Amino acid sequence: RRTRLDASGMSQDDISLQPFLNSCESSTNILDSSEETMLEFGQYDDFHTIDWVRDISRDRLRHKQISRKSKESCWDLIKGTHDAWSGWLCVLLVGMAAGLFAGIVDIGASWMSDLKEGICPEAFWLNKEQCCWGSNDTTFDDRSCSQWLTWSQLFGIHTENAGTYILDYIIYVLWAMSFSVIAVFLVRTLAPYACGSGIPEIKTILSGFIIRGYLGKWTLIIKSVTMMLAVSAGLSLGKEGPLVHVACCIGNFFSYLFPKYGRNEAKKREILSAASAAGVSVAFGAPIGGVLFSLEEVSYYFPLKTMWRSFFCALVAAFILRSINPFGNSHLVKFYVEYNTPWFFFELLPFILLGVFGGLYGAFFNKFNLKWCRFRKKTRMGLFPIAEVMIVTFVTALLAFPNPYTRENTSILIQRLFKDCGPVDDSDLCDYNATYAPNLNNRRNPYGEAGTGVQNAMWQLFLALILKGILTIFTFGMKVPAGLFIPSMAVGAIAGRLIGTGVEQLAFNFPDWILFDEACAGGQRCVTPGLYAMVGAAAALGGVTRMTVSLVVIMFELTGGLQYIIPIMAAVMTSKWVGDAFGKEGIYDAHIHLNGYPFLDAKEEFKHTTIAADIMRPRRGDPPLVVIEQDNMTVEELETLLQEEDYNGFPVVVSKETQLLVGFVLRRDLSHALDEARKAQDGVVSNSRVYFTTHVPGPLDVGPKPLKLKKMLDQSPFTITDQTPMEVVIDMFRKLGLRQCLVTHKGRLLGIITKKDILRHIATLANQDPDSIQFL
Amino acid sequence: RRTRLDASGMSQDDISLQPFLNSCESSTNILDSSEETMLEFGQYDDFHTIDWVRDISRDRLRHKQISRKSKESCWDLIKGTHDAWSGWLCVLLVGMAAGLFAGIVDIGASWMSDLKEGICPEAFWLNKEQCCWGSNDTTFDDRSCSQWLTWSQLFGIHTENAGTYILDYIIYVLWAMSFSVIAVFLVRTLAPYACGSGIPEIKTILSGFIIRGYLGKWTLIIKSVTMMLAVSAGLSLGKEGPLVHVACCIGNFFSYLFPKYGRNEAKKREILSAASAAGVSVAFGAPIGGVLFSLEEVSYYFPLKTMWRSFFCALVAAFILRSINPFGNSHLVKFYVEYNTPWFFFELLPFILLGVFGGLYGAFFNKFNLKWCRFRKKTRMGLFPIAEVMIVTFVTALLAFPNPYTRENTSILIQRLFKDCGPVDDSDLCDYNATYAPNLNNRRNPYGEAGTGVQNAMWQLFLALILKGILTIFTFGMKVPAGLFIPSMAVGAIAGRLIGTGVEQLAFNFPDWILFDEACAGGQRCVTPGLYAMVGAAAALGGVTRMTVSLVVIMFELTGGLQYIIPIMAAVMTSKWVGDAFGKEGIYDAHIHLNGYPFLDAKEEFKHTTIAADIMRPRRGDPPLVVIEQDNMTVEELETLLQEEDYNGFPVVVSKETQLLVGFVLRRDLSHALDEARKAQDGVVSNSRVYFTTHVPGPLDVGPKPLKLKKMLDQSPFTITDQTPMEVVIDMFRKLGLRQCLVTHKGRLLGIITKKDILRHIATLANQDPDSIQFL
Amino acid sequence: EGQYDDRRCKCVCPPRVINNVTRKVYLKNNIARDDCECGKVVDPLPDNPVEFCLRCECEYESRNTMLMKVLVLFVLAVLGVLVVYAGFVMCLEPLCAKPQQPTFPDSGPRHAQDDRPHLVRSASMLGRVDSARQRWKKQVEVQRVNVYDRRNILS
Amino acid sequence: EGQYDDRRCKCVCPPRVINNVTRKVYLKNNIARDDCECGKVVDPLPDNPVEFCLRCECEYESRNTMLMKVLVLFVLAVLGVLVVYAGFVMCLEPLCAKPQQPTFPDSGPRHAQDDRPHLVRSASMLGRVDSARQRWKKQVEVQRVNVYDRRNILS
Repeated sequence: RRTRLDASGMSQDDISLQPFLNSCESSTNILDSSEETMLEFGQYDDFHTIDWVRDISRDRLRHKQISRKSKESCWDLIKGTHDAWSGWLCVLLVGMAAGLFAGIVDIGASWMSDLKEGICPEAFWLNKEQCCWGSNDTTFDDRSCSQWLTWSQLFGIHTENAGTYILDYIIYVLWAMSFSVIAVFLVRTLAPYACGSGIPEIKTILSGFIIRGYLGKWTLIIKSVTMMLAVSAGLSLGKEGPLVHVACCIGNFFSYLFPKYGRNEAKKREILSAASAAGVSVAFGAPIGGVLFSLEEVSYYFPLKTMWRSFFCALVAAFILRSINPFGNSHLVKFYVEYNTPWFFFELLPFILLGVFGGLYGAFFNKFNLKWCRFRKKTRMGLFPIAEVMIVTFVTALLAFPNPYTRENTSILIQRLFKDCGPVDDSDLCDYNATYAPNLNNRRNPYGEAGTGVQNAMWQLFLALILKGILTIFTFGMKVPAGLFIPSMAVGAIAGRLIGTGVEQLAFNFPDWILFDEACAGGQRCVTPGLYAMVGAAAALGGVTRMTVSLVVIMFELTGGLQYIIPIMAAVMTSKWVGDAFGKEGIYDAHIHLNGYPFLDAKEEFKHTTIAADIMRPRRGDPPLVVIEQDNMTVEELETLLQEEDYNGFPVVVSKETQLLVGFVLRRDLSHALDEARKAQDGVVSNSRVYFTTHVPGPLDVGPKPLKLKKMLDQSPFTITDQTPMEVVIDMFRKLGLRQCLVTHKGRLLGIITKKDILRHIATLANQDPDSIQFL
Repeated sequence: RRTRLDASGMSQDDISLQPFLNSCESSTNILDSSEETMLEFGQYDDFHTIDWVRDISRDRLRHKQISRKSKESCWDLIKGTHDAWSGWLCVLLVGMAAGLFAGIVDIGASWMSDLKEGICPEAFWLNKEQCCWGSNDTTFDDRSCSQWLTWSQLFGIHTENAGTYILDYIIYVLWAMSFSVIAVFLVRTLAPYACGSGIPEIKTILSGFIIRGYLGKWTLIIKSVTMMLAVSAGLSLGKEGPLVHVACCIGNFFSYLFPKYGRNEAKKREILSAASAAGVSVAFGAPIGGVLFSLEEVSYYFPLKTMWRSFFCALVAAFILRSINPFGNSHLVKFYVEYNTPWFFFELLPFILLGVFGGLYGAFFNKFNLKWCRFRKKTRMGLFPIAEVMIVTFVTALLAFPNPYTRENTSILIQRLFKDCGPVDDSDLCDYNATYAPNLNNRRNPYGEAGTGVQNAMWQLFLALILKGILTIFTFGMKVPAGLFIPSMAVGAIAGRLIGTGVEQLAFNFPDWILFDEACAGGQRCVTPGLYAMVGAAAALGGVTRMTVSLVVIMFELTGGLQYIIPIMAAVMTSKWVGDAFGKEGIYDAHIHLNGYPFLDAKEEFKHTTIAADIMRPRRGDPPLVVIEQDNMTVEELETLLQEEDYNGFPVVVSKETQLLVGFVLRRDLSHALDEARKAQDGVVSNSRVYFTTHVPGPLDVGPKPLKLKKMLDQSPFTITDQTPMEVVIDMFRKLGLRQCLVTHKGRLLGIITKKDILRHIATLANQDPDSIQFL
Repeated sequence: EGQYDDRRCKCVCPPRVINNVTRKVYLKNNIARDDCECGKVVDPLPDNPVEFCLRCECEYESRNTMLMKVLVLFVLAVLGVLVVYAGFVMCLEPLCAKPQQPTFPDSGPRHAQDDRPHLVRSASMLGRVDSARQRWKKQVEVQRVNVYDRRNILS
Repeated sequence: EGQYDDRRCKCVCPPRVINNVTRKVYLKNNIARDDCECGKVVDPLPDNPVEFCLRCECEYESRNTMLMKVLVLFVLAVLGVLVVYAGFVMCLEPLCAKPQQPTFPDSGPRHAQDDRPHLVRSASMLGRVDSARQRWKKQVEVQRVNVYDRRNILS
């Protein structure tokens, strides 16, 4: 509980907060009105936990003031109405901005990605697909055309031979290197907090932690830009996680336009919760999935209250992004597919197999990624982030170029894998030895024995699987923006496509197997490898993140067919169970623990039967709890106390003998009040008595003028008895958002429990190092 | 706070609980082990509120016992594993049973409904649609065929004239009357709790209220059967709400198979929460919507914990229902439609208009339905439920028959309204004066000036709107199973179709209006009346129930197109805001208040600034709080106390002078313990001292043998200070699921706050009658 | 004649006059999923079969009449049993049994304190069933009082 | 030549050999939504146009190249500015300003207590901007220390 706290009245803050801080400062006369006190004493220090109860109370008081005022004049009424609507207005703005940012990132990243291969000289701002969009010489549904020039072609070499291959190879690697170097350089110089995925930190922030600048404007800009660069560098990472971070930065930015949210950390988190829903919504084109993600993974204190508003925000963001139409397919994501083929009951077996694969991959990835991250954190290697990024980029580019499935953007790869072979597909993956009637009206998809193209593709995909699976371990955690939704999905999709094609060939060659029931009888096509890829992607993502409902809904929204929910659910469920068998935590929770953030998981059940007395400080043998007597201490004594002890706050008792609890006073309030009283020079001296009571001895008493500090006393601290089971205590901390709780026995104050004590206790019981919990 | 509580050790219970009660009884030796005590003292009385904290603690102890035991032998290990998996197994069973029941109800109701009009003599178990399903003489996509005979045809009259019309009319009314009479008779005789919608009660039960028998087996059977009858009687009601109740009954039934859930009211509610999701899932074919409904409307204490399991349950139920395929269209609901036509931006205006209509209708309906229900409740009219049902059925049947849109089942009406006019539709609604190319390949839907058929249909629909709108007010609340999803949706769908057709004709006649932008330019078809019907249905349902996200998701799952979320959302949002302007409550909450259930809404924000001291009992001037001293009272004194006071429990203090709180003892535990001690005859007499302390004076003391009751003392009662703001107190009650909370001031016990006090306080602040809160 | 088969193929084609009736829908029952094609369903094919069939849309549908039959019969059986039983409970029993007026003197819901003793005493199977029935009847009585007489729940 | 237009009609038809190339896809740019039909898109129509066209599937698609151009240029501009500014911050400033080593002696995150006085004192616009920049630089410094040196957040 001995955490460090500086005594500066208000701490350094984001620049945009300045005007508020100023106005805040000018009206700080803490001895005047308790409401003022409540309203203004709201700032927290960096790396501290907020007090939800206090902030919510502050908001209630503010609301009361406004509604009282709004009866006075017409202008105040308008202000009151604006205040009432500001939540909706704010999420509207956040949604619009999130959609816009996602559009910019999508267009920019897909353009830059293709820059590694070539350029569209007549309209350099178009990527390969858009360059060939209107090209009349397209004969098949393919992406190459005469308008698009590879770099070697641009240099005038139009024959294809080893030389041009090597030239293109070198240019590819060079572009990749320069993109990633610029990215890591920008992050390091301008906004170091812009690196990583951001989701573990967002989870922690929404659970009530303060990381100053993490959601700042610079983080927003740098993360948006470097996200594009990192994706374009061909690294094994995605932009989906970082998009959630960017959306939260946007939420933070707009919340400052509305004092209701900008000046109240607890209320601000309502906006952030909606913003994270918008982030997922634009990242996957899944508004409902976004809301469920926000609910399941991110939101903490108010799961249901903000649901409707989050949904609105997510929809607005999706609508804006759709209007921008970044991929020209009127969908929000590159890899949107719409299946219509049914699935059969026997296919649940391979789907569950995919789930097992996903769970195993998740456990494998989490374990080794964590090991690598811990290695980076603890050893000297972490001191060379730029070199690390350069090496990983170099290796990635070097290994990725030869394989057509790793050379292209991972989104395109996933799209390719998800898509079912249509009658006009001529890619390797659809090269079946099949003759089919030209009756396009009942469009039969190609089906038959796998041709050489498919066999080649299988090998290349297998190599891609291994490459992606391993590279991601080293990529996630590097000092560039890096999400792992896309690489995980890619790994799963490759595995799914492999298994799917296998099952398909099995069904083709042995259509009468008992397993295939009558679904495949008569040589009918009964297996859709694209669906397997989708299920595999869900399974791998589920194994890594251990998301459940939100993942299923996101995948469902990606396909748009309710009938595929059951396969996806079967795979995700298996994957979660298999993954949990090897390690309970999803990657985000694991990173939260690795960093020691004070995150009290709202979903985990506490299974032990310890009681409050086991956790509370002071422990047996410790010096007694530092308390303040309500009417028996002088200014000097208190000042000494503040200097000697660095606790966050002090309980106030009737007297040290009885230990009957009166209230709780926060360190920063107390020290501020003492300073003010000293400065005011109205007779308060070192041996003035400090009274936390209503009744103060009048002037007939001898001695110096007393100091009344009752206004700053929190008269309703949360108390529990020493016999309270820990699960109840934890439930209180989680659900009520407490920072600390006082422990009593038969009415007498015994000790105190803080959030950090609880986190350490949980860590100890889980056989982890309790000292890993760093902040608070 | 003076609630009635009988002193019977265990109260009357559902029959299926009997074996557990027996085993429970045999091992009740309360003075032995605190764990035993905790485990066995778990029964609540009828119409009482459960103690979540206590029940959760009991479950933890049980879990600990099992996991301790499971290390002993292999068999115990299996038992432990079974226990760990029993939650999943239970929801699997619940989901399967819910799907099966829904299938039976769907098939039965659609068959019986058609029985009013005629019969399929060759296969009487088929309804009209299924009877004509394979009929080769079908020329158009219509439902009549030579196999299906109306009653007059069955009697050999094959000409159509006034006589057959009147004969069919009379038979229609007679069938309707007999269905509803049987329904109300069965409900009255065998399971009175089977009447009504059930959702208000389910909400209350899940918030921690006990209504014995409400989820019993008889309720399940009778509700399932009478639901079909009530729907078939052609009453203006639906089976969707009752299906949720039925699913919860199933959940309750299966939870008794698993002691983990059956014997713990708090844990049982996890199953019920999943079951309600399954209920909505099968009612609307919307598994995700079901989970969100459960989350938004029904679940209380554990919104997120059960989400994954609820989702599983909802999916299993949907899967089973789909395998049954009750409508032969491989969808779960009659009115599933799949649109592909886009909507245009200008259409948001009529959609918002529909939202306004929905909100107004919702407010109108809620107001008058409540008035009527209050009238039924308070006056002598409520004493004639059978006569009421008969009259309403008679009037409904009499007015419904002449209008083809009210004569048919409401589900079919909704399906008709939702469906877009296809190229082969020849119904009145699709009678456009249009000639269109026979090129069915680019299937153009009929579009042109409205023909006489459409004009007729508009009039008939308008009359149907008024009829349904008014009849539902009198129908909802009658003593038969009655949901209002379907009638509300029907009203909204009719209004939507009317407005949609109007806009369509406007766009056809004035395609160049600035409003229509370029969407309708060139005489293109730009308006889909079916979509308007769907949006209207969502708006009306939103206005009545004030559901938000779950409603949008349910409607989205009904259409299966993500692109329609925005219109639906716009309408639902408008509808909610307009509805809220006229009355804050949805119909379910209004009925909860009407009945005075002790339901503490988890979503409503408490906006006042009262403090705990304002609410706590004893009030100023009341006699002091009844307390027990920890070591200073005799058995006789306690017995007198129990006789004189009827509080639910008593605080135990160190002494009456100091009022330092030691713990809290429940009335039923105390009275049970005293009885046992008296019976045991081990020296406890009337003036034996009762000790709630660990240290009891030894035998060297003079006087009779002391009675040690420390084991039954709850040593960790929740306490707050008298200065705690009420919003914090309410938050604690809601989130921690408290029944009562003790109030202290400077460590001394001052008073107590119960859930009922809080509900009364809220009612008083909202200018309602605080005595309307009845139970607790 | 295959009227109530479980499988059909339904083709929706451009309107065509056959025997003075405009026909748009063609059905064929009991056909394999693979055979659900215009050429095999539309019986008198027109002169230009390829063009006509390209404009048709055929859909294979299946249902389960057996299940429907079983379920409807089940529902009827349950309904019959319930009605008979309810009639018995309502009409006959009050005549057979001794007159037993429902007494609920207090305002709170009544609890049958004397239930368990019954149960414990009657060890025989018949007695058990009977006592369970008695308890159930009391419970229904309580429900009836709450819902119909005191009208305090289920508005 | 309409190569980079915003609207196109794309028809996917049965494969057909034209000029020794098997063709399945036919595109036509800058065409109205209503005209997106096989007959107007497939240029050399075969002999049996009706049957051929019934087997085609045409789709109207639109995009916004202008927006793409603007966004890509915007991204390039922002990227350029940021790189230049970062270069300035990284290379030039340490040379211009007096050497200022980052000192974080304590283990807790450091707070810049001396910020507000600066702000209050410098009333002029320029001073404000400068002080804001100073504060931002300190913040970045704190971030850098946390992330790169002490590595306690953002693993």
